[in-house]
Amino acid sequence: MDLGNLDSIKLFHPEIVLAGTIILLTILDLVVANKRLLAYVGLAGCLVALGATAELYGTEPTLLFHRMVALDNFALFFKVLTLAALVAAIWMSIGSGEVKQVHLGEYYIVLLTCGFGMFFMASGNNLLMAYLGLELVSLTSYILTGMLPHNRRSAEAALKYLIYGGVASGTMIYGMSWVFGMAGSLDYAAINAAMAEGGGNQTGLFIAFVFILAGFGYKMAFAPFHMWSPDVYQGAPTPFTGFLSVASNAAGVAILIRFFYPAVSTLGQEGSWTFQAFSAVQWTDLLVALSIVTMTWGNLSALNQTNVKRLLAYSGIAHAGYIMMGLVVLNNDGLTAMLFYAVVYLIMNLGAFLVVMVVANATGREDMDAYRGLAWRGAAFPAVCMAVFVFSLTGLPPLAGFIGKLLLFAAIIEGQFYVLAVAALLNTVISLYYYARIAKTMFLDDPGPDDGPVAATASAVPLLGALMVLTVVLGVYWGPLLDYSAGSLGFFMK
Amino acid sequence: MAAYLASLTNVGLEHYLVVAGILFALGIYIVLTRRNAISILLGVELILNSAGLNYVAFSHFSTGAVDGQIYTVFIIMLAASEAAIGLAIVLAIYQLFATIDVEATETLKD
Amino acid sequence: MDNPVQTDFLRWIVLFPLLGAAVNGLLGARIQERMGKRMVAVIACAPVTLSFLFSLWAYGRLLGLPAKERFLIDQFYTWIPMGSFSVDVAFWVDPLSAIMILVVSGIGGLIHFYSIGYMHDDRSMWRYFAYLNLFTFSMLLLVTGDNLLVMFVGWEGVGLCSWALIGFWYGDHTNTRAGNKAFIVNRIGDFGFVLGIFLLYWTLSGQGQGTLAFRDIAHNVGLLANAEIWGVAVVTVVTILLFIGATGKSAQIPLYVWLPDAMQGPTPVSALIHAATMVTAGVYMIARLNELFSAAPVTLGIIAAIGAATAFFAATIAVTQNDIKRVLAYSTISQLGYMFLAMGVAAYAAGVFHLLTHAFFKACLFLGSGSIIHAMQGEQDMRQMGGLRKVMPATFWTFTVGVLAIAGTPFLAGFFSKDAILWQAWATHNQVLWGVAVFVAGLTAFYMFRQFFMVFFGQCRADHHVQEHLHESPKIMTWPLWILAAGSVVIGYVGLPAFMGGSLIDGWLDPVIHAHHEHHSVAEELGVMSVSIAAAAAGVALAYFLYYVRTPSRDESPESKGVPYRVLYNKYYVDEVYQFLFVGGTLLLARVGAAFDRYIIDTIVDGSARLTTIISWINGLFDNYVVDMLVNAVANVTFAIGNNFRRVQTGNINSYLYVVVGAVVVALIVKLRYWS
Amino acid sequence: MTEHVLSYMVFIPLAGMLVVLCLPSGRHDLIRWVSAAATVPPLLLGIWLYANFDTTTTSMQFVERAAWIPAFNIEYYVGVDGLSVSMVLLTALLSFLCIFASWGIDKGVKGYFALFLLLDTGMTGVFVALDFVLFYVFWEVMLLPMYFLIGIWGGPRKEYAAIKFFLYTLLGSVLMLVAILALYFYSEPNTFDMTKLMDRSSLYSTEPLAMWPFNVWGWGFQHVVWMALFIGFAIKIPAFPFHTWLPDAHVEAPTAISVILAGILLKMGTYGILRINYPMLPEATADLAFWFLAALGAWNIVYGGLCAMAQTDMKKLVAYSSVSHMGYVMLGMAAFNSQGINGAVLQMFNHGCITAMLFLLVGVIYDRAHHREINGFGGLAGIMPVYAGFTALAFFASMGLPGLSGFVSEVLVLLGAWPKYHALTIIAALGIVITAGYMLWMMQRVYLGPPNEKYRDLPEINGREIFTLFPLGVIVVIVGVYPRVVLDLLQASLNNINQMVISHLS
Amino acid sequence: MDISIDVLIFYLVSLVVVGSACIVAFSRNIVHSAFSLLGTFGGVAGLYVFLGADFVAAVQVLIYVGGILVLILFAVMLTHRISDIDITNRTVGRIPGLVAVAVFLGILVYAIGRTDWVKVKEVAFEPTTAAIGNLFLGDYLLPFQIAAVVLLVALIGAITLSRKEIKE
Repeated sequence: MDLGNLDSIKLFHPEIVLAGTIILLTILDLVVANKRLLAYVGLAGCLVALGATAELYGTEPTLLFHRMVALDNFALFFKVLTLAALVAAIWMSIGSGEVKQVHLGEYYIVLLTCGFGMFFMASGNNLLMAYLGLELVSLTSYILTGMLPHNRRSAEAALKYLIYGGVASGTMIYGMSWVFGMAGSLDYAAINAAMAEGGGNQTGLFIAFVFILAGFGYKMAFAPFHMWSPDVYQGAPTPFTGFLSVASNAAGVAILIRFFYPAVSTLGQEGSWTFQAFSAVQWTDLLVALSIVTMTWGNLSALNQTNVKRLLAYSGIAHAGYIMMGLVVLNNDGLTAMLFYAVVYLIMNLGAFLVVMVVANATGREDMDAYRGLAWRGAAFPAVCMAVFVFSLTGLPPLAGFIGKLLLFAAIIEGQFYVLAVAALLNTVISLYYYARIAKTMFLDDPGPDDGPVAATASAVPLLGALMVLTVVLGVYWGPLLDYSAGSLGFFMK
Repeated sequence: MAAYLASLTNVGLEHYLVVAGILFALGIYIVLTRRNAISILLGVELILNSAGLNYVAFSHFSTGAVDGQIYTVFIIMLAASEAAIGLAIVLAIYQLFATIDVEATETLKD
Repeated sequence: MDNPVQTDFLRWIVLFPLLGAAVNGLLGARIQERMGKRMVAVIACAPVTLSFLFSLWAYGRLLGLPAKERFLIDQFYTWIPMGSFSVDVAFWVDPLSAIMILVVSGIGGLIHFYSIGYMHDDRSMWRYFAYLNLFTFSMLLLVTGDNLLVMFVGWEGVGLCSWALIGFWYGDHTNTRAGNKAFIVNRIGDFGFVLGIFLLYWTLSGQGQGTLAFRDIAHNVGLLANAEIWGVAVVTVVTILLFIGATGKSAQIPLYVWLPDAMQGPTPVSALIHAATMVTAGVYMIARLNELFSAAPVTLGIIAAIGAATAFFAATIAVTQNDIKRVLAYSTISQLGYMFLAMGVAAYAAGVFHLLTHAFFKACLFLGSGSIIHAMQGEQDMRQMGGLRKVMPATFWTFTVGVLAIAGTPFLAGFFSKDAILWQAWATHNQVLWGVAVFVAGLTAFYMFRQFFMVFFGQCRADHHVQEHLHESPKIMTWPLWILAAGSVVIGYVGLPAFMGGSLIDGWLDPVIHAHHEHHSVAEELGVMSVSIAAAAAGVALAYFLYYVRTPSRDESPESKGVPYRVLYNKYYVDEVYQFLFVGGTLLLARVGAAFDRYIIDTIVDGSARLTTIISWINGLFDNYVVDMLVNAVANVTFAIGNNFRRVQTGNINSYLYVVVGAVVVALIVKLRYWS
Repeated sequence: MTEHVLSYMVFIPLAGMLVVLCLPSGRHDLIRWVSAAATVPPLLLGIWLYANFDTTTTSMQFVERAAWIPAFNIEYYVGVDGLSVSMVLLTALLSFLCIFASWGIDKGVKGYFALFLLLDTGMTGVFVALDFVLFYVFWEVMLLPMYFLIGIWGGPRKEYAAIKFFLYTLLGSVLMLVAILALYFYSEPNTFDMTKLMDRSSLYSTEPLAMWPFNVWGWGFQHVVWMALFIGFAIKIPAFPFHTWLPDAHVEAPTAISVILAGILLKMGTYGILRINYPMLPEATADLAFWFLAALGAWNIVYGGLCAMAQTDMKKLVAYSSVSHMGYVMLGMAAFNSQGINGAVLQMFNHGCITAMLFLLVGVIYDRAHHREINGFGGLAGIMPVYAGFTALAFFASMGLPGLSGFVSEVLVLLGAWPKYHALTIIAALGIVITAGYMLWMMQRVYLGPPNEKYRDLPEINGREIFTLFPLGVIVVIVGVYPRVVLDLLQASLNNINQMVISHLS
Repeated sequence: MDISIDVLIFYLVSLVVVGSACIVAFSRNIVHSAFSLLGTFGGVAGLYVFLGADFVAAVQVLIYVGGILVLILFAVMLTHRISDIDITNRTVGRIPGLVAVAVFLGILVYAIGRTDWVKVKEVAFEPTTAAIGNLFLGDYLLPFQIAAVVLLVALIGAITLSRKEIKE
């Protein structure tokens, strides 16, 4: 069933709350002097929205606003994810030294708007909504990236991001236009139907899909559409980088899944999907290739990085490649693994960036040398947390990252993509090298003469602790999260 | 030959698509070769235009409904906002680097 | 052998010395400083005496049994139960091992007492006695063990103790080196020994009779009859492998080289281990397995040949040595050669007989030389001696008896036993070997009397302050000499030749060793005997002229002699050759192995590393990086590639876009070209 | 109590770690004693386990199982049989002793002991885990503490050694992970339960795969999985040519960690092969382990021995001797008869004790002289007689002298290997001579000869060190004289494992 | 064969579009590129008219020509001192760019030819403004609102980014 505009309002609370918060912030920005307040308002808004989302669970799936957006577990899952990322990002921003320089009002407004856009990337039920949401996220990201005043890196990063994003999204919308031409509509259900009766032709569809993939891929930052990310990560203020690295990635995953699964595939027996389009195209081969190239490229580039943010950017690319593995197997196990990994990745990567922020606050540096002997410079706790996060990113038990990889590997090995599996494993080993390098620098190296003590930012510590505990706990007892991810695969279209 | 001429004469969907394709290609060419940030933005505008043209053409020939035109409107709107932000960034860059040659503004690299 | 008498006192024969060793080894240092060396000596000597008494008891028990069933067994406990392979720690005493335990605990006991005097002023006497006891334990275990593996335990144990005792004065590296040499050479022998055990066990268990117990082996020798390995009869291979072990232990060619160096140890040790007991282990082992060896004529031939060769070889070397103990050492090797010759001609009883007599007179000689060295304050060079008969009469007389005995003077121990061997060699139609043996008999007489004359006659060539302190050794050292001397006289009469009433010992050993006597004429025996007597006499005469008539000068150097003399003096340079070939070879291998680990893999690594450095040099980025192992190579290659990727990240937005468009175009082309 | 004995053994050290973490980092002695206290209960429980272990049955004992992740029916499933119980005992003992061996650590004491206890948990867990995921988790849990223990408290080139160890082992374990997942998906119904997988071993096909190069080698699924697992384990053993991490790790690691590394971690390789490859992939084992594994073992013996002979650093020498001695284990496993396989596991146990003694002894001298140059000493026997006595015992045990534990296992291994591999056994038996060579040579250079003036007044081995060495010495002697104390534990289970394989042996 | 007038006009307009786009792409002077963009936008608007999309055409003219283009020209002027004669507009790597794009275009055209697009039987021309308005307030209400948010945030962003910082 799908609802009209008025009926939809009732089931639209999270978005409404978020939008309300944005407007509230816009007004408050003009009146209040103490800008810190804005942060707490934004925080409160996100939490309320989280509550609203939680309260939407259980309502039967529907399409809202004349089939514009879907309300199903899948959408809700990513809304929760986005809101969680928002909360963490705002919390980080409160303690961040970089963020202090910017106009906090605009900062928080744009940040929340970014999250707002991600909602529609996750829930959009047609390519138009997907495009709008994606553009909203992109525009806000450009702004946030370029926000640091008198900062060449920031401005340059913003420019590159803008151009790259502009081209990518332009290509995407062009490809979408072709789909429109072949399916006669942008609505996923309609597209699916058109595919079912073999509309369009292979070449045209392929071109269109490749173009669309360029748009999605640039959001999710997988090769070869990832090139922006290192520069942007390095240039952007750290809290936002953290947010971008996890939320934008997650949104990319969401939009990808929603388009490639409900839209152009059909669900068969025990959760195995088959592509409607591309009877002739080995679509999975393309995805396998993309995934391998992505993880390898990311890991190899990360090896020699000296700037930790940049290193994490490349590691993020690599992880995008890992997540892609879930896409190729064309079954729900793979998708579950992807969702699971998205959550885990959010936790551990945010944690890593939080530590980066702590160090940057204390030393004003982001390069590896700033971490020399961190553990012995009064920052033992952040150092330990960082170790946990990086080893979790490596995928060592008993940490959450391992479970994520385990599920992904399980999926592809069950699907007998042995080449992919071996490639991924070798990548894991390679990645260990640079992750371990961080740990080595923090613990094994002795502090240099001019490395002063590092005091952990007060507000960062509780979040850090929470994330670390989560990383460990999810590594040992991940059953509930697994069920949650599996349960979040409900797509609603008809 | 005659058939080819005929296909030339009775203007149909494909003609418009080809025009849009040419625009798209030129836009790509620009973003590939231009070093000037603003010119690159021009290229992006061309790409968006070609997409818009596609939508309108489809809405005319394929669906007969106005949905496609609405999409084009959205595209135009987004193009505008993108241009606004883009140019703002370009100005910021100019303030910081005194040039907008993207090759001259390469501090972010390995 | 079927129903041996179950007893439970045999274990004590073996365990008493172990207790002594344990006490002295763990607490000896304290005891020595608290209660003095006397206490240590008591703790050491008491157990050996006890086990000698128990040995007598066992001997008595045997006598009490009917001649055909003189077998005692003491099942201690099951050591390694492993499926079909089950080894007991059990002790087995039959006429053969009875002789051995008497010799070991008896002569061993004497030497313990002798040592009290000899080691009196050594600060770590407790350690010495601990080793000595441990040795006695191992040796007794060796001779009483009822299966090959337990025997092997003793076999290794005596090796260990000899290592410890040769290197007893570890402050000097020549001693420790000699010890290591002994141990490692023995290990080479053991290498053969264990393989022999394995092959024997598996062949038998292939026949469903998997066992290592001697009596069962003796039973089942028949099963080996038509088993083959690598196209050779298993029994031959087994016996050869075991014999390799014997050559190591009993210093036969090619593994004899350790024994002369072993003289670095205290003299009583040389007497006990390197003359009387340990070195005879190989002979004992063959006698113990005589059924097995008898089944392998080929091996017997080899053994006989090697025995004769060793006897000759060592005797020739002994002729030129000037070190009093080295002469005895080579003579020991030579005598052992005799015993193996006996084994080789299947005259096991004769061999054991010679083992017995040799134990007496050689121990006597060694202890004698020990007392001489004691008097000479450690001097061992015979060229420094001379005329000692006046100052130390007791030593002189006992030594004389020993010399006469070994030289084969009629009606002394050595005469009978050696003659038995010669006779058997002749009687089994090995005239060549017999000839060699006779010649060696002559040589033996020669070098023994050479020593005799050089040491006891002529003028004393030692320097004054040594001469002043020359003195007879204390009672505790001399009375063992007397006992041994007496033994050297009388012990021979247990093995009289057939025409003089037949040999007791043959009869005694009969249940274990079935001696086969085809009858020969008395004249023939007498003839053979007289030849050897003649040879001995010739040797004595030669020595008399060379070393008595023209007394040797204190500083005659081998360099002054002809080439053959020098070759002999330098022991045919065998040590040098071994050093070069085997020690050098092994070390070379070791270096090669280590080098492979470090350099070979490394060069691969360095190669790839250089490759990567070139790549990275092209990139202008990669700073080269300490390369050790393959891992690093992989790491480096990866790094280099990583840099190539990084190069793409120029920060140039156009190039980024190139990548995107390029990728899309490639995808499209691929699609159009291959997929549609 | 008794029904959770294994869990207690695994997790009490973990609890100890948490306690240690809560202690003030200044109170060094307190931390040390707490960690010591945390390793005592496992030891006592281990002894209780030994006393109540049923040596007649081949089935798992002291089993505990609880659902963990039902979705993949992953369980918390632990239990021991003869194979694992011996290793568990060894682990409990060595961990306890190593706490005292690391008493001298004074940099970052808190971190050290916390990591050590975590390591303890991981090691015990590996030996008791019967669920593949649990097994893998414990397997990797050992990795991190090891990395830091070597990397932070190690010698001059510690970082290099640590990362090398880490990379090697991770490479192995990821291969293992793939193999585990493959086994999981090929088992019907899917399970990670090791015991079930053993029963289903026949399911794994040996039909040659179409994929190159396996079609050339005629390898089936089972062979590929076998090889993946084997490489993972071979790195731990370490089998040539994966052994090169060992010398570095040992040389750099602090004494106690070397002990753990050589005493327990190496055993995990062979343990894994016996616990997983043999029973779960019997046909592949029959095809691949035959000759291949034996040759590898013989080569390890000789090669390791020769390398040891050429070393001038005591620890390196001992490390290579480990390479050599683990060769016996491989050779014994490949013999496929009760002598061989029991000898192999007995050798694992013995080598654990002996090599632990050797490293402790090297540590003693290193603490005093601060270097390990073999040629830098001399005549220590006169200076530190008691120490020299222990050394002699350890050396002779390591040489396989009869009456000491090494002898029994080595004889069993060689005896077992003979009927199948004459030539290889002969090569391996050369190890007897080589080992004697380098051990005696080292003994001569370090302990004998004229005393080195520089070390004239080195203090004699102290009470704490004797306390760490004495139990091991006693075990070495007891096992040598009466090996049944260990053998009786092993036989039933091992013969059972052996049976599974030999039925497929061509 | 007869060539109807509208066909001619179509080709003419397309020529304008493509030609001016080419100037945008190839001109050495950024001002020229910027101005010739006018031709492209206008031409496209013309094509919209041909396609009976009068409202869209109007929007195109208003927003593009009236808004974006002016914005761009401002930017050009702001970022280049008028004084200096040749205003930089470097292009690099023409040849690879051209090759890539040529291949690209070839594939596009090929695909356009090969694809069977959805087609309606008879093509109708009727004013669309009303329909579009209704849809904006009906089916497309949500996107419409989101567009508003986009514009708002774009506004804020543009201000934030471009405003001169005088931070105390």
